[in-house]
Amino acid sequence: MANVIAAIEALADAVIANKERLTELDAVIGDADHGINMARGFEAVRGKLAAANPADIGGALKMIGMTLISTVGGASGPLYGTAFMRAAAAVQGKTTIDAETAATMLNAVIGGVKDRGKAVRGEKTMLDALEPAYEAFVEQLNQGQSLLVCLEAATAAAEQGVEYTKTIIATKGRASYLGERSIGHQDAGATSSYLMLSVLTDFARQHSQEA
Amino acid sequence: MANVIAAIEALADAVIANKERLTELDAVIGDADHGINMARGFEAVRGKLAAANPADIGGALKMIGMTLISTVGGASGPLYGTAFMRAAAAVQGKTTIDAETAATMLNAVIGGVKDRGKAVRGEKTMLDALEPAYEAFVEQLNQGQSLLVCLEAATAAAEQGVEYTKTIIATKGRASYLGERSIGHQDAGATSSYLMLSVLTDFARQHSQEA
Amino acid sequence: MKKVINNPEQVVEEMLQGAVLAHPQYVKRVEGFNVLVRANSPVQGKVALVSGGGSGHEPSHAGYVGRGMLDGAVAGAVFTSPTPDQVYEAAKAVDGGKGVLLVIKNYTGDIMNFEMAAEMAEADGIKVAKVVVNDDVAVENSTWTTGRRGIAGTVFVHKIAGAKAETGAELSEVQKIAEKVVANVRSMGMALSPCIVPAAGKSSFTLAENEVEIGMGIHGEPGTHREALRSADETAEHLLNKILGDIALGADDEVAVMVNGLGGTPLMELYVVNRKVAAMLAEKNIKTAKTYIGNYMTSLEMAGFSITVLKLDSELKELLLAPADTPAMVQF
Amino acid sequence: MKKVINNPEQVVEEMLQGAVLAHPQYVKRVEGFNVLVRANSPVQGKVALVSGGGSGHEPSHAGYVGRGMLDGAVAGAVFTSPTPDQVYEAAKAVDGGKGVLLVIKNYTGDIMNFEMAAEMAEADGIKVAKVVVNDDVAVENSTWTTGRRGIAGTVFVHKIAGAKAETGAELSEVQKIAEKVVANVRSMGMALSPCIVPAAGKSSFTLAENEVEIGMGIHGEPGTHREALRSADETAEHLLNKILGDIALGADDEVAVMVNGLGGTPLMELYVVNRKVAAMLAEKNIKTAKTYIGNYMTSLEMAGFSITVLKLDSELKELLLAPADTPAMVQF
Ligand SMILES: Nc1ncnc2c1ncn2[C@@H]1O[C@H](COP(=O)(O)OP(=O)(O)O)[C@@H](O)[C@H]1O
Ligand SMILES: Nc1ncnc2c1ncn2[C@@H]1O[C@H](COP(=O)(O)OP(=O)(O)O)[C@@H](O)[C@H]1O
Ligand SMILES: [Mg+2]
Ligand SMILES: [Mg+2]
Ligand SMILES: [Mg+2]
Ligand SMILES: [Mg+2]
Repeated sequence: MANVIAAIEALADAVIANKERLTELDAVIGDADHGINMARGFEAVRGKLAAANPADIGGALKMIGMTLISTVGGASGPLYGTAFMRAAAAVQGKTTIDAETAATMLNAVIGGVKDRGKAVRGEKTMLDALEPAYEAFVEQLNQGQSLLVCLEAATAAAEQGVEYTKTIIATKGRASYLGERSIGHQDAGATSSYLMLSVLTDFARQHSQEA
Repeated sequence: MANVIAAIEALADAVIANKERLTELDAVIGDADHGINMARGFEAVRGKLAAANPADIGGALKMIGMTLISTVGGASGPLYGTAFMRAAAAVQGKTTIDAETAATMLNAVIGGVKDRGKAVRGEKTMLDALEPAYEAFVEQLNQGQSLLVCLEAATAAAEQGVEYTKTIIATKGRASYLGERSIGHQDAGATSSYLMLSVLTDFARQHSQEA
Repeated sequence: MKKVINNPEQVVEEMLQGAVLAHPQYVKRVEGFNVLVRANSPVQGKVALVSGGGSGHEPSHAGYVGRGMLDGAVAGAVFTSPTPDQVYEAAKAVDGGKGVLLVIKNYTGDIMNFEMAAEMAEADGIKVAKVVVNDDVAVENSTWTTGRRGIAGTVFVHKIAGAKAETGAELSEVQKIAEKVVANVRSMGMALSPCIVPAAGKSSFTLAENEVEIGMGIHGEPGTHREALRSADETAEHLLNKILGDIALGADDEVAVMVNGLGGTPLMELYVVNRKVAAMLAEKNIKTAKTYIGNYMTSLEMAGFSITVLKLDSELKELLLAPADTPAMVQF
Repeated sequence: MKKVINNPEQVVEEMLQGAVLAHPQYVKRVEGFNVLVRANSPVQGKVALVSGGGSGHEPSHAGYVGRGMLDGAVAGAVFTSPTPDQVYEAAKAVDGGKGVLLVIKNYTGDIMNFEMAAEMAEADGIKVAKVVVNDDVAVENSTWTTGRRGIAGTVFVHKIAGAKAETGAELSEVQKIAEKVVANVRSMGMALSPCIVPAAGKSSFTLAENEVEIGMGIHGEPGTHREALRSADETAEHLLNKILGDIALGADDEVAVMVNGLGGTPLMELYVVNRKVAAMLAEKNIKTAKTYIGNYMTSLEMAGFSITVLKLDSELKELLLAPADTPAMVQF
């Protein structure tokens, strides 16, 4: 579980470090708070981490989900909160994650975001990072690749997904009010999704090197 | 009377042309409206001039005084309004002005400003232009000088009075709230007084050349 | 960033403390939460109204807590929907047994957070109903968007549904009248200048010296387009025409009007706008039962305004004109 | 200059038209003059109150015309005292036979113009009394100045003298209570940003990004000094200490408080200020009977605020809490 705590810390650090960048992306076609919201949430997560002492990964992710729900607000709070809650349910009782479990988790995350936000891919939301990531992950998984390779493929796909959001009109979330004026700008939520995936991938890489 | 009308027009033109400058002076140590106030007043004067058709100089000055009182507002409205009313009373029935009459008028103007504003010389107001002007005028008059020479001396003294206002603390009017911070800045009302005197002097000069 | 604050992180907390200290006759704090409720909450035997949203729209929403309007207001972070637990606490604190109406502005975040709160409250046995306000005609209501945004028209929902609740009506009736207001209220705004979210420390967009944003949202979200600043009359006409193009109003119809300042606009300018609005309505023989001019739904220090028109029938009119006693709206 | 106006020369006229169109239940225009009076003026058998001053301080002064406050308000050009004929017309229009109290803020121009108006009205046989408000402690009251300026404390004079007049009191009694308010009210303000007089088209001063003006007047007149922006608490403490240093207030004394926005300051910030003001008063065991937070006496779009403290006795308190029904202040 020390690794899990370390991974969460890396996640929190990265989100907080990107507070300004995420906010600036949201400023262009939203309301300039995505980074502030996410940073507030992950500050709270970091604050609870020491005392929480979760028994398994499910417990840790549930703590994150509940903390995000009660501290982030906005659209991203319920979305990421629900996402982590669903991920938690998918790994209940586990203390390590293999590639297969990770795929299940990512699938659960996407299910949570869709249930909560009623969006589909192509609407310029975090789903445009998450869904391609999942597909790339599963493709590698089906070829019998390691968790790290699967994650690397997922992250690369998420990054492309972020790029893709620049080319489309937003039809969900606050950017949708802009109509065509949203074209040319990348989605803040897709960016934070990609960011979290890439942090976890980096973490897995370091960890596999150590091992 | 055609000359009187022309003189009033020159006065109005000059005040209106100096709207910005007078306002800027008032901005530094007052509330940035002296030029706007005076211009509004003299626009109204100009508007009434055609229809007014005054029989004598007294009538013309009374029209100016009443118009300023009812259109300028602020401190300068009642002060200049009263000043012109008093000047009007001093020249009732006359259609030309000699040096002696002009001295009486200027004295009446000062009396009006003092009665209305309760200020004395040295408080950084229009009186710091008007009183030296009157003294210089009378000095020339006593030496038997022409109206033009008297006016020229008065205007020069008023200009020095304006300079002098830069060196003193305001103890009347809005600039008095500033205390020592008012030092170094010239008084807007003294400046408009000097301006009007200098316009009348210029007018007298042109007129005497023509004659 | 030039603001009279102590700490950007503490500004909502300190504002709430300052509000309770200013208005103890009207509001009290739900301990531990960013929730203000009526000083005498819960009011027994009355449907309770809870509204809320991001902070920065003051006097919305706590300014409307009091007799004849809201029972509780939930304050999120600046321009950020409050979290479900906060809304849930508000619902618990105000429920007097007849249920709670949640007044939600149509933003993805607000809807999700309030819906989660509703589920939590319902799990406790509290009857919950919701109304979603979407009065902003700047945003086209098509299948391609999340629908119109809720802006200043929300204040009319508070006023009218609040008055209805005061009559002892049932939750379904209060919800129904709230939905009637939503069906009959339209707004549109514009901004002359941006505002600065304290935690961000800089403005979220910039406008050139002569440029304005038409159809501006109340969170600094961009509007329909930018254009050169026009006269007050032309701007008012543009906004009002968009509104009138969206709601059928004929001769002898009666309306309520709100000319709402966004926070940094002098009241003088709102009156100049109202002059044109009133003239246009009079020209169409539309009667104005009541006009509200002032800062009702703001965006921090943003300069700009919105126009809201509410089409009245006798029921809406009576409830609009009914007494209210709250920090930001008193009528009698 | 970025303003929602049509023409700088017409802005006062159009504002007055917009106000009458917005509030016909409260005010009507004295034809041909920049004067708004109660819709039912003159009220017979009641002392009438007339206030006024330059425009740009909205809702002062027309916003306080209505039952329990003013009978008439005179609007000068922006930041410029109205002329005597305007004030005179107001006095004539509101006199109900018991005389007229002129509420004057202590500025050379206001005093001279209102005095000339008083002479004109008296010549018509109207009984006239005057009260001069000078609540601004930023300005030292010495023989070397024209005395303190009148700022937001003027609203308390309107409220309390207005309530007294409503009781049927005589002119001398209404004047006396107004003077009692003046003797017991103190204010001080500060500005974060300048404002732009429409006819001038540019701001009358500039402040550096981090600079504020302490003791700012309400016409953009400079204050006591400039300093770097401090925290809300420090700024509020500085202003309140100046106020408390000027009026004897002890434990168990009771006050009314106004935290007044200058026009461009978000309500959020005024509440943050009030938190500190309330804490300081509570620490001294001074009770606060009522707190007013909002834009009561503004300077166009200027950002900043003022604090006003009114020391109450039972008479002042009763009149302060008495009903009022005006566009900008409703109490019941
Ligand atoms: N319905 C939705 N489904 C999925 N993601 C969404 C939805 N609506 C918004 N988002 C995501 O949320 C992000 C905005 O989050 P945030 O700025 O924190 O909330 P808000 O829009 O309430 O200010 C968007 O960039 C987008 O990726
Ligand atoms: N008591 C006074 N006596 C004489 N002149 C005065 C007095 N008070 C003010 N003034 C003059 O009036 C000028 C200001 O006029 P103006 O700006 O139009 O009025 P306000 O001060 O009301 O804005 C000052 O510059 C000063 O010369
Ligand atoms: Mg956002
Ligand atoms: Mg001036
Ligand atoms: Mg937001
Ligand atoms: Mg002035």
